[in-house]
Amino acid sequence: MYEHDVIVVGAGGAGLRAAVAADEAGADVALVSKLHPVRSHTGAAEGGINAALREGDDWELHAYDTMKGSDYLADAPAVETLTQDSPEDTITLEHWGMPFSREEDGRVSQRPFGGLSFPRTTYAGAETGHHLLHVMYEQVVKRGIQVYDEWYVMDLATTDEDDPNERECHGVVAYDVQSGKVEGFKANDGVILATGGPGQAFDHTTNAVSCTGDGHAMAYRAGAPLEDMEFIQFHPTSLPSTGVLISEGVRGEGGILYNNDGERFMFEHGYANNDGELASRDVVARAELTEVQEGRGVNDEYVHLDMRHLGEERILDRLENILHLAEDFEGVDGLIEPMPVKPGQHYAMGGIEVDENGQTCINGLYAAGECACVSVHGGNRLGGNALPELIVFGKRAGRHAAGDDLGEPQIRTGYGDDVEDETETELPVQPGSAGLDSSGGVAADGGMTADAEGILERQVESAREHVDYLMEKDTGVQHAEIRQKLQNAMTDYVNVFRTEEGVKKALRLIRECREEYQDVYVDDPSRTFNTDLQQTIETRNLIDVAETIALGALVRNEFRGAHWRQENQIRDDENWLKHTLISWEEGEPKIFYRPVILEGEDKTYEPKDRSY
Amino acid sequence: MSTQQQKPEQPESQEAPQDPEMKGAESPVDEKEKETGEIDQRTADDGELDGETVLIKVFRYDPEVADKQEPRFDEFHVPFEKGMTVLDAVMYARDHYDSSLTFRHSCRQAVCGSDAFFVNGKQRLGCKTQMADLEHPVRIEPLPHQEVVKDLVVDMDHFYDQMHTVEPYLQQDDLPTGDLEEQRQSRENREKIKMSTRCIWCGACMSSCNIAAGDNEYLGPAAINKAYRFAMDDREDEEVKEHRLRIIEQEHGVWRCQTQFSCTEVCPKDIPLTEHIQELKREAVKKNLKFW
Amino acid sequence: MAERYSSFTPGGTGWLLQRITAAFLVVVLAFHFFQLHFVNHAADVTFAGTQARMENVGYFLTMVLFLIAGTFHGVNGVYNALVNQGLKGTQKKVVLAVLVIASVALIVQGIIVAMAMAGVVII
Amino acid sequence: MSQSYNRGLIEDFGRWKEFSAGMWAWIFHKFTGWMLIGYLFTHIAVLSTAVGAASGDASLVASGDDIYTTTIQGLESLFIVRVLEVGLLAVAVFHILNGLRLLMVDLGVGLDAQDKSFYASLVLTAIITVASVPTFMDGVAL
Ligand SMILES: Cc1cc2nc3c(=O)[nH]c(=O)nc-3n(C[C@H](O)[C@H](O)[C@H](O)COP(=O)(O)OP(=O)(O)OC[C@H]3O[C@@H](n4cnc5c(N)ncnc54)[C@H](O)[C@@H]3O)c2cc1C
Ligand code: HEM
Ligand code: SF4
Ligand code: F3S
Ligand code: FES
Repeated sequence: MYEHDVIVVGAGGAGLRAAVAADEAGADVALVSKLHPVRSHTGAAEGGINAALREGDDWELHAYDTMKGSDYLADAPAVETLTQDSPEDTITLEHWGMPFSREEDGRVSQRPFGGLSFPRTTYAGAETGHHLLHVMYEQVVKRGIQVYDEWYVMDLATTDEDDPNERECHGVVAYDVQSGKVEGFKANDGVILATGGPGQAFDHTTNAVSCTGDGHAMAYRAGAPLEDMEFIQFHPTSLPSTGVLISEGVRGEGGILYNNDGERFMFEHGYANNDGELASRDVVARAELTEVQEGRGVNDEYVHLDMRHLGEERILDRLENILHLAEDFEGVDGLIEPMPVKPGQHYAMGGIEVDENGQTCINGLYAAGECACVSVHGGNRLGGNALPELIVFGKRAGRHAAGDDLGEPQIRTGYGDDVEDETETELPVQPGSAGLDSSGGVAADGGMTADAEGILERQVESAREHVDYLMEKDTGVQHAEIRQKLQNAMTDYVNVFRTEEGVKKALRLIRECREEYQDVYVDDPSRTFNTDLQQTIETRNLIDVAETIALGALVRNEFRGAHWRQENQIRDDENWLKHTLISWEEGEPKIFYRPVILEGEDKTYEPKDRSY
Repeated sequence: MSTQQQKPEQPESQEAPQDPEMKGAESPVDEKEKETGEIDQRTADDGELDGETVLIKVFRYDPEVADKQEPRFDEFHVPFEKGMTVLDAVMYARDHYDSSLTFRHSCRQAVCGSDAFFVNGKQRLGCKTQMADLEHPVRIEPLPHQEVVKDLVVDMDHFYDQMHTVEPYLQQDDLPTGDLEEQRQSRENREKIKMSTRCIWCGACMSSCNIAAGDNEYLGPAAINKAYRFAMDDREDEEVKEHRLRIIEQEHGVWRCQTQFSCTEVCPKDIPLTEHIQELKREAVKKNLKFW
Repeated sequence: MAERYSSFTPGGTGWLLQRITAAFLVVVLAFHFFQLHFVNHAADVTFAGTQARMENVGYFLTMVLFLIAGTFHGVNGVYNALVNQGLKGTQKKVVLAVLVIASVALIVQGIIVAMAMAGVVII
Repeated sequence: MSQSYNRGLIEDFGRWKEFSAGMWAWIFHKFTGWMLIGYLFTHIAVLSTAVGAASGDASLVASGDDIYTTTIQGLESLFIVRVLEVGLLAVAVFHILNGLRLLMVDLGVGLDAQDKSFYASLVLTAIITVASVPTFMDGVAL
């Protein structure tokens, strides 16, 4: 057993920032991550960090833009915290040596971004995330913070009071990928989940293979609700084979989308008669999919993004990196042929419900980064708002866990008297339960309050048994099959197009995945670096997370931000100005709602049309 | 449409365009390959490969499994698709033929640095290498000169240790105190360190270097490049720079480099490693001459 | 953390001397080859001819320096090559000692020869 | 985990086909360097006969029959020695040319052309060597 004051699970931008903050606040902190820190997906972010740094800009404008961008589903206290703290925390990165791009006078550069009223996106070339991740890891090295890399966290060690609000988290159970041994990590002061996005729930995503929503699933099973999971951002131009992003800049420069019949469908099929290819992301993504579904896709899969007419000179001058991406990852030369593109899952706005201090409703359990939902993105994330979320809320979670006083949060968490219960939606299948009897959830002990160590030990035991079981079973289904089926179900039915029928189909398929999962086995008999085992466990997390996404998409019958429903294609403020929350209760999801907080520090953000 | 219909956004540059730096320099490595004809012409190859299967030979080793204790090569026939990378091929083999096939990978877009393999005798990133660019059958092995943990997974600890040895973090306590006041850095200076900051810790360079293979204590190109990144950063003071030069001019530092250039050739981020190492050698000599 | 690498030799001096001797050798070696294969054919070398050349002080000194530079350059090169291949500890010390003795012997012998050629008889 | 597999160095040289320019340059430079230092030792040994000549009979020197002259001319009359000399020239020329290339690299000049300059050294070495054969082989019989 290992013991530390604060255990941070995940070493992407959010996890590293939390660890440094906890260390600065005097705690003995350890990072436990399934990847070495510099391999985290934060490294893929390109664009930049929004921070109101300059004359003429201030946090209030940034807050206003963010509320508007969120389609009024973000909580004002969270948004204001983000926009107030981001400038200072961004400058801290600079002080740590982050190689930001520079202005003539030597100050950090900022650029304009979609949905922002001021050019406040601070960037470091086209690889802001890479630099952010590395500079933060450098700080971890500098401070000598303990890193357990290639340790896969399987479960939380949480007490099992009936009311999740009374539960307490005492640590995590992890297994060492290199050796296969399962160990407990006791956290005296808190556990911070910073496990990143759940992109792998979809077949086609810009997210890394490691983005499997482990933190979501662990917190969920421990009783912390997941919030607004149905809000998934899709990017219209990602490469079909890998999901690598092709910048919107191509369309900005005049790139044209064609279907298989060579039609410029954005106009010819009337998706956006005025703006064509430059319509907003969700519009373009839906248009592309409609083309494919109606049989006009190339190879029934994608459409073409053509920039050849821009001429070699202009392409080389402005879009050269696109040429390299298409060449390296798709084997296509953008100068002589059009590039294949299709919509790809890109970002999850929802996540583990937390307050401004990063705390969940479970004592001692925190979440930060993409896996958390303080609710700053609401229905739609603005470009450049995820990275500041990592540093602002990562830092706050770290400090709070280490015992710093950050004041009373205004956002409430967990099931309480301010929520509204879901009443009507009819579910096609019984969600949850199946396949989840072994391990997970809370350390069941019939309410007997064992000490922290006892709870952790029991959870370690159960995790060991779970691993042994998976390893010893030698026939059955392999996870890859189940994962593929799950991903296809999500991409087919819970993608940018959502219909009641479709989402229900997805739920049925997810149910099938659960049932199949009961027969899952790990073929690789070795304890050494068994990625088969790791992926098998991840697949189960994906099932849980996918189910919450689909459930959220089913109940929310409106069109808001990135979530579109055929049956009700308007933003329905009257009925839906509220967060969807799904919590795991005795093996079953429970759905409830909490109103959005639109009252800021000294003003209220009145919902307006989201037009630019 | 609905109230939701939005006006065209500015090209939302999340993955944004206007910045000149986005247009990564023409990769010298690619050029080299084209010149030496080491790589077949893709267009000719594509036609041949489309709809066919390609053969990959993958190194297998597992200390725990009886018939894998003695390393061997396994062959997999993988259906070829346009745009298929080496990583796609091994993933296909794993998901369809043998789930115990083990390798590190994550981002699939050349930023996480997990999947440097030894492909057809050269260190390359699996996700950044097109199958169509290679001679077939394709031989895939773990990085040489690092201990193999299992299959394509090598022990990276030594690499990380070397990286940590050069004190890889900005050392500047004298920070501007003003509200939201950043340290100033000239564009030229940022440009100077730009390439060096691109390292993704893939370890390809270290694995390709014969000297690093022979001398386990040699810092290796990646760590020296990391040192360069800070030594050349004007935000650090002169004394810190001297301290950094002292680290890299240890016996197992820059002097060990024999300018073999293989590091520079394999680096997937096109970092001019040899150039950086040589520059540090000269800096170190200059510094020493000052004291003579 | 750098302590691990601190060792007595900073390494830079050897490196620099290797380059400086190399630069010197380029000139002298070219001259040497030219002199003894093109101007005077090696086959026609006689002691008398050698003596005549060696009696010129400049030539004599150049040759001695040539020898010292060449020996240092060659032996230091060999030593570095071995260290690059991971030679360390006692072995390294032994090799260094052997190489130093060999080079000193070579230089001493070379000087004796040169003096003999120049007609300065010491023995 | 316990053991891991180390493929050692042997494998490296089994892969010589895949070496790149810089690596070949390194290997050749090493090889030629060692040859040269080896030759330097031999050379001094041979020249040591001068000590004998100087301390011997002066008339022998005058008539060209001293031990130094006879040794050298004896050696030079051997075909094989001439061949070895040509080899030595090749080795030296390559080492010099590549040495110059390395010095340039040290100064940071022409790093982009490092492979080209290596090939250039090879070609030049070949030309110089071939061109010098007549001179070197002058007056020797098989
Ligand atoms: C292509 C792309 C471009 C983007 N561009 C931008 C941009 O320009 N601006 C912006 O603001 N945002 C951008 N984003 C979004 C942003 O990058 C991400 O939301 C953010 O990086 C997520 O960071 P994180 O720290 O939460 O998670 P990650 O960086 O994904 O880190 C997750 C960590 O958790 C660990 N982990 C996961 N599961 C486990 C487990 N079970 N046990 C142990 N460890 C675990 C992993 O090892 C990893 O270290 C982009 C995203 C993508 C995909
Ligand atoms: C004539 C001009 C010469 C030049 C320009 C030259 C240049 C060089 C250079 C630059 C190196 C260093 C290589 C490195 O560290 O990367 C070197 C190494 C070496 N040189 Fe020379 N050299 C010359 C002559 C000689 C002579 C005359 C000898 C023999 C006496 C010699 C023997 C060696 C040896 C043994 C090495 C070490 C090779 C190795 O790395 O294993 N060189 N030379
Ligand atoms: S320098 Fe290049 S090859 Fe070396 S670790 Fe960094 S990215 Fe990889
Ligand atoms: S390969 Fe090695 S020898 Fe130097 S130039 Fe690169 S570090
Ligand atoms: S998978 Fe990340 S670098 Fe290749």
